[in-house]
Amino acid sequence: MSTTAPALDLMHDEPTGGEPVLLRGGTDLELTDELLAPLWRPWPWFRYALGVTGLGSLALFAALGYTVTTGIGLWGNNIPVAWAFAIINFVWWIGIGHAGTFISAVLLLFEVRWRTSINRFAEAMTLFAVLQAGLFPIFHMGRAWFAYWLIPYPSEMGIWPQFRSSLPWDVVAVTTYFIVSLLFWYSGLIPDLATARDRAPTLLRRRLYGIFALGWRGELAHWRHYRIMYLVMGGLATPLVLSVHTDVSFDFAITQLPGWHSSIFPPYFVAGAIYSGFAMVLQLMIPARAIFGLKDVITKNHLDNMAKMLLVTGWIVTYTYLVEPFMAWWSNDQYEMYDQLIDRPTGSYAPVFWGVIFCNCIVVQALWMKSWRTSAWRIFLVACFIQLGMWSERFMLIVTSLHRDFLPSSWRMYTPSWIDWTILGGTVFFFLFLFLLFLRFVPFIPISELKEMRHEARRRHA
Amino acid sequence: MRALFPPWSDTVFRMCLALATAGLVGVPVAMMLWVRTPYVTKQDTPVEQPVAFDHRHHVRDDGVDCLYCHYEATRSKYAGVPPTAVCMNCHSQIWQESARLAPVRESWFGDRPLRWQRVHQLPQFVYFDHSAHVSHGVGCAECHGRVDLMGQVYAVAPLTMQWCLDCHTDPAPHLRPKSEITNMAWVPDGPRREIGGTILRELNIAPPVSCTGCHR
Amino acid sequence: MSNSVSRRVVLQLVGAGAAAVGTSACSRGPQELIVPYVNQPPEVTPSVPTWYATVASLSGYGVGILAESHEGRPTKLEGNPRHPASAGALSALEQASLLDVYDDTRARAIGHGELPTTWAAFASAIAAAPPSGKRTHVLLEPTSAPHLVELVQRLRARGDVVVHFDAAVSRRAAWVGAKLAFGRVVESLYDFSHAEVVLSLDADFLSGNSGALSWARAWASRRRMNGASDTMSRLYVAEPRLSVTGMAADERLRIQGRQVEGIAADILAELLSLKGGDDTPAPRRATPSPWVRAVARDLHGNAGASLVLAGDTQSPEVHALAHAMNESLGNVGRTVTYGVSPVFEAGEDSHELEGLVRAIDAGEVATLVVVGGDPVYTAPADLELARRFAAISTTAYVGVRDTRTARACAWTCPELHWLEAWSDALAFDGTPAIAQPLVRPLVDGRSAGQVLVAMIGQHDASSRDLVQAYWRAHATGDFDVFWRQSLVHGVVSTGTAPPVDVGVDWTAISRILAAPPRSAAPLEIAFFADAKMYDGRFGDNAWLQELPDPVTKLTWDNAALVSPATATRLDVDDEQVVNIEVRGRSVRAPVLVVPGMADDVVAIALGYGQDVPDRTSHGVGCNAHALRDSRAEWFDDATLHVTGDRHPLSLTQEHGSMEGRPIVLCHTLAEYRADPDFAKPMNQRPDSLYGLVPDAPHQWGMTIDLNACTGCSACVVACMAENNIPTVGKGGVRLGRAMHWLRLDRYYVGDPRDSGAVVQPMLCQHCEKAPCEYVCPVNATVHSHDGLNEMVYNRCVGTRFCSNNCAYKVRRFNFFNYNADKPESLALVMNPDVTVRARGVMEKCTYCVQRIREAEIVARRDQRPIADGEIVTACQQTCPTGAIHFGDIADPGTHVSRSRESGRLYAVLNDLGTLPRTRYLARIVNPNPDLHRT
Amino acid sequence: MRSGVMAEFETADALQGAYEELRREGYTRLVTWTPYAIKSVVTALPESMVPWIMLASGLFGGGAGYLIQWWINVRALPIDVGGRPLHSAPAFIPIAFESAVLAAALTGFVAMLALSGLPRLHHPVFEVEGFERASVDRFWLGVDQADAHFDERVSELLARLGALRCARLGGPQ
Repeated sequence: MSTTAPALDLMHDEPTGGEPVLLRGGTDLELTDELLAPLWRPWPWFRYALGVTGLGSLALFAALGYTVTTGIGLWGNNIPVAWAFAIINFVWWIGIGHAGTFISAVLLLFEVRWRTSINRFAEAMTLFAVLQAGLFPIFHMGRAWFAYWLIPYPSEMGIWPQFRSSLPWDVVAVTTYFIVSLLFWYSGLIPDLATARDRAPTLLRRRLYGIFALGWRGELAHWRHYRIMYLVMGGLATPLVLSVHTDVSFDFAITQLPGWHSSIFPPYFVAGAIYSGFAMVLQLMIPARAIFGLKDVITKNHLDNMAKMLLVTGWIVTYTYLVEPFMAWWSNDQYEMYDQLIDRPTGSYAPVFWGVIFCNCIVVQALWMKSWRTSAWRIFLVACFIQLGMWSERFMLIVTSLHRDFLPSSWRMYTPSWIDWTILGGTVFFFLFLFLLFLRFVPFIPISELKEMRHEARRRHA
Repeated sequence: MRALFPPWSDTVFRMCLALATAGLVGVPVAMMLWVRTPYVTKQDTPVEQPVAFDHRHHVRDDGVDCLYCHYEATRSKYAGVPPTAVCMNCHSQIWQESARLAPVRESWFGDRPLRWQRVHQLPQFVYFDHSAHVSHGVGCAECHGRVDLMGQVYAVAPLTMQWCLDCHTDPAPHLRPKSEITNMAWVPDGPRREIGGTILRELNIAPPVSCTGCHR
Repeated sequence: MSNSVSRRVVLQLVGAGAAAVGTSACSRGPQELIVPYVNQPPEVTPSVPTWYATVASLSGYGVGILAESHEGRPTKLEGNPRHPASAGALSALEQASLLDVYDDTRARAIGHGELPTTWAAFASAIAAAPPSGKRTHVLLEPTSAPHLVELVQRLRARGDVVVHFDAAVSRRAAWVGAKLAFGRVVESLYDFSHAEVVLSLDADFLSGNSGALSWARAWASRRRMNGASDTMSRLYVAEPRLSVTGMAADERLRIQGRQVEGIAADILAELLSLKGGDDTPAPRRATPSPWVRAVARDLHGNAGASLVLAGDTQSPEVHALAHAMNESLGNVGRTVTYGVSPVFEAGEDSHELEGLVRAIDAGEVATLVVVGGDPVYTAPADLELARRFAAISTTAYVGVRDTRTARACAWTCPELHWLEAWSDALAFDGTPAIAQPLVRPLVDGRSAGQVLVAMIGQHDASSRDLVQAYWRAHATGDFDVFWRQSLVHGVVSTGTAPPVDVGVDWTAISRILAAPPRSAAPLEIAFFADAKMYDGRFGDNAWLQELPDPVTKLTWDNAALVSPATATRLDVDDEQVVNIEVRGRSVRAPVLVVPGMADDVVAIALGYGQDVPDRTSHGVGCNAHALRDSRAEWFDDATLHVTGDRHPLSLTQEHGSMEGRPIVLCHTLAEYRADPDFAKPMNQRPDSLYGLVPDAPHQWGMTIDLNACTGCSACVVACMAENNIPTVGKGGVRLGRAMHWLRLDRYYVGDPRDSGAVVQPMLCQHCEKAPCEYVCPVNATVHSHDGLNEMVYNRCVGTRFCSNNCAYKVRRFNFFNYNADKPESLALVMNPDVTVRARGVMEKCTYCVQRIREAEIVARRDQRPIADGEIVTACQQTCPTGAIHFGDIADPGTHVSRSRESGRLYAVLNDLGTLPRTRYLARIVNPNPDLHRT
Repeated sequence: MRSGVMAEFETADALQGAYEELRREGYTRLVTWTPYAIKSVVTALPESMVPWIMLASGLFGGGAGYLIQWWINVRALPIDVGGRPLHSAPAFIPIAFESAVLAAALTGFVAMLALSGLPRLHHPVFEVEGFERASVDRFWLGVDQADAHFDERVSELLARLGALRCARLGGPQ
């Protein structure tokens, strides 16, 4: 008796009512082969896409090499604006890198079912985004070749790092975040790699996937340790996600600079991170969904829920935008007040400020409308605005606070150099480059989990 | 049905994993050890000099005091490699014909400075001051070792910052009476820490441990 | 020998750069050499600097100098306390002239046309007797050097030689003014320490040359307020542009340059009428302005304890009026005395270029020998020297720099820099001093004396012979004793000359008073000697090019300075290029709006726009000399035409307002007396959770008296020289990457339409709770036990986090390797006691820690405590007004500790709780209440 | 399980039925191979050790992280930084926390593999005909030879329970 399951099963089963999370009927075998197909099927456009993004990545490394050999002077940085693009990009990318683990971990704990089809996407996105972010703290240093001095090791100089600074915190936080995300991602992959091993058309591929599957057999004992490990790791990753961007926010919050010296930064940054993270997931998912015809695996239900997440985080961010100037006024600190109430809205960088308000607070409101929440391309548009807005927000935070601080005598404007732009663009290409490879060679929809979900749903339904 | 991997593949695979892990830990450790090797710190390797000057002969046999040649050690940062004139003080009288001294005579009569190879080499951002040490009970042998027993001079100390700090944070065991500063063969008459301790109090020695003590 | 030593030091310096990058990683340092002397000079101990006294002179006025020499290379110049013109201080110019010795693009070899030649050939060429009817003309800079003066007289004795003196920036007007008033040329000697009221008629006496350093010191002694009960002098300034003296004024009148004469006449008339008596001339105006009346009343009220000065750029009449005022106030003998001018033939025709021009036009000039200066570039444009030079058969130029004049002459001979040759000079008060060389000549050149004596047929005399010959003839007692003493002290001990007794010729004065007041021009151009380039002679000096102008903070440029009102009237804005037209000659210059400028005045600095290729000065700024006319050297009518172009200006400070923040505390004397502790709130130690405090016996601290600081910027150059601070060029400054550890913040205050300015030296505050330290991830900036905020370059990885968190933004970052590919000669100027910083590291003021540690070592070596004043920071050492105190704040007896008890003491941004070790004494101004009644 | 009898089932429910039946029969050493975890079967088993291992190593990691910072700032290099206390506890917390998470996660992953006997590229079951579907859509149940009740009749029993096919793993002892 073959098990063809009408989509209806899941629709009724959907706790939130709303759209179903899986429209795919058919047997497990069909589902499996459907989802594995992109790995075996040739992509005529792959090599071109890879070529373009590859060249972009080369530009990135060229620009970085030039900087290391010649000096930070190649950038637009100056005194007082000693941090600029590098740190803006760092915060932006690390922020983007937050959605993945948030989706996999937090939603896992809450047993949110629309997580399943998209979590691997999001996790991969996280890994590659964190990789981009990781470049900046190293290459923005005047002497990048001594970056290892931030690591505590017994040096012949008898001198150690200084742990009151938030930078060593970042080193540990970002490294931890990357490793844990990698483990989490890879653990999730193992059963599917085993599946790929057993379905791969050629012996070579079977062997390759076999190696990465570590000899997984889906034995009872495997599942017993595996499931709980995956769950606990999700439990660990949840506070980790919050802690990482909290640490990043400390890079500003622990200083005394007007506009930085603020206790609201940790929640503010985390919300912003998830905001831009979700936006990025959508930006990647929606095209992929179209290209690989996954409309019934990544359904309107997913879009709807993701859009709601955008709305929520968008409002948290908006709230902090309101609180910041209020606190400045409430503190009655003239430096804070100048920065928040005068310089940002009316100063030389006012366009950035208003751009941020528009992109992050106004545009997202469109998602109140169901028609927008369920239209892939409309959400995509909103996501693009949010991405731009979140980058500009970091620009606003870093540059406007620095260029007008305590002594007017050192006030100065900042303008990025073409190297700055190359590096920013380069990271985007490098990110896409890695993501392409991921799509090409890794099962990017969790097959085993989907099958399990379907099974569980059926028996609960029956 | 034939399996993908032969039985031995397990062992190989696990071996590889083990090696990778070992490398991850091993390489940094190896590097940390490397920078402490005498090769990097340039210890214990005699340096070829333009003139085959033999400290054994001058110090031990002839009993020439360190300060006779390195007379600036008491008032300057540099102990000072002596000007050719100092060599000529004696060698205009004795061994005037010696072939080994030809370069010295060339320097003297040709007014061309001798170009000695530096043996104790500190980074340029380190401001070491001989006078400060020599006048505070730190003997020559403390850092330079038994130069009186060296044919060609070589460094005995690693001159790493940690090595400096060891003494600056706890000078007592390294101090000696002012009279014994240049005495290469000095043997303490009692436990060094006590002898040093008294000198420490007498000269109220407080070596700088702030960074700018050496880095300016 | 000295070369081999230099080479060693160079090795070290160059090494430093490399080392800071390479070492302490896993690399193995390169093998270094030790190159000892063959025969060590007795006075030299490697690493221990030796100090020599010498003297530099600018336009003939000598300033005594102590030069620090490391193994035969001068690395820093400081003032000679024994010398009256210096009193231990030194201006930015003299200090920076050190760099010119090592300038690798300076004139190097003797040449004829394009071809190299020999000294002998050159000498015989200039010594050759001119054909009958013609003469050999020599053009010198004004000089007071006794041995040169004697040579000039011997040269004239040849009969066929005419000697002229020329300086673009000279005191001719003052000399002629004295002649006008007294019938003879005298030098005014001021005593500010007894002046209650000072009136400056466009006289920048706090930063000009001749006596400025000693005057500033004396003036400051009447401004230093130890308590509210102290009195302080009052300074009135009437000037067209905002000068350093103007920034220090209590009452300032913004007025066109040529209107100053009218004001002076009004004040004198008012004074005379106040004084009464029969010789009172009729008042010039029915109702003189309230300012005039107030000033006159104030001067009159302080007769005998007041002082009136006229500026060098003002007309002889103004000088005469000033003399008359001093006399009628009875100041002569009290606050002002007169002496013989040290400058040879001061105020005589030999100082007028017209003589030479006439001779050239008459074809009487067979040979022209120009020694020093750059007349072709600096002479008034209407004289067209370049064209006239071409008409002379033999022209020769002797100068340190490769100048436009050099290019216009057939023969060129490098002149020795004053640090390379023996010479002598008189101070503004006539005190002689002997200049001894500090370094073996780096070029094949000759001193001015050697050139002159060669013209009398003596080729082989060394500069030493010439100077010694003169003093042998004039010294009293045992010559060797005299010689040694003069060199050791840096001054020749001759009895001070008695003051010259002169009286004002009142008929001449009343003739001036009778003259009708001149009406204001629609737009007046005011030329002024640049605070950095002077007349252009420092154009190739990177230190000075990058030194911010004391007032405008402009670097690597000059600009057309206009007041905000005038800018609105002419509809021009910063960086907009305008075409300035004067008497049909025009120059394009960028506009810079400067609050505090007089309206309807466009001021422009001399000394820029030099067009000799391959020089640092090439293409920097625009040439204002090209607008000057011999009939109106300092002020003239001008018209402005706006062009569409813009020219980027590199300012080290772009924002001039304090935004109402408590940064420079400034109160009037009345307010201060009413509330002597007004600064206390900004001096309270805020509560802190952090208990850790530095614990060493000595605790270093600094106090800066904003009442004494004039903003002259000497300290900035001192800091650069002492701490090996690199220059970053015009582009670097514009990007905000200037490296100065010590900067002078200038804020415009008061009514924006009629604003003055306050100055605040801003350097590392050495906070006890330093914000920069706790954000450094690698312990590269930490706190020392004696309370210093330490910056460890070799540990720095360059995250720049410290700069972000520094509230005072005093940290500087090496964005590029600014010390790379410098010519070896420039490495010689480096101070071997300070690390040369590499690319990618942060740096900042260290309180000259190298001097502190050195003093500690020496003191411990001799088993003695460190005396108060034994450790002097570079900025403190050179400050003419002694505005900076430095020392041990843990010892209540020290100067700095006592200064910290003042009621004016405050910490900038005290509320942040950073507990800075650098404190400021609030500025007190003493305005005239009569002018502020409403 | 290295030797015994294996049976292939088409659906998860079939497998679960057979599994429960065999347990009722008293079989203890049963093994299943499934493409995804079958919740009810897995949760029926005694709890895994992994969480406790992770807790322990997490605590250790956090403690070590804090101690290293304390030792460096208070013992190894006691230096005045911005006048802050040498033992700036609040500043040491972020790193302590991160290192706790890192240690827990790493050991968790390793423990999971170790307890599951992975990585193990080769295993006899891979040689069973049709086993490659065990990771796709087929469900295998195995009875270990070492089981007390084990005898040759197991195969029939399995067939009765709806097995598509049975296979012998390892030779008969």
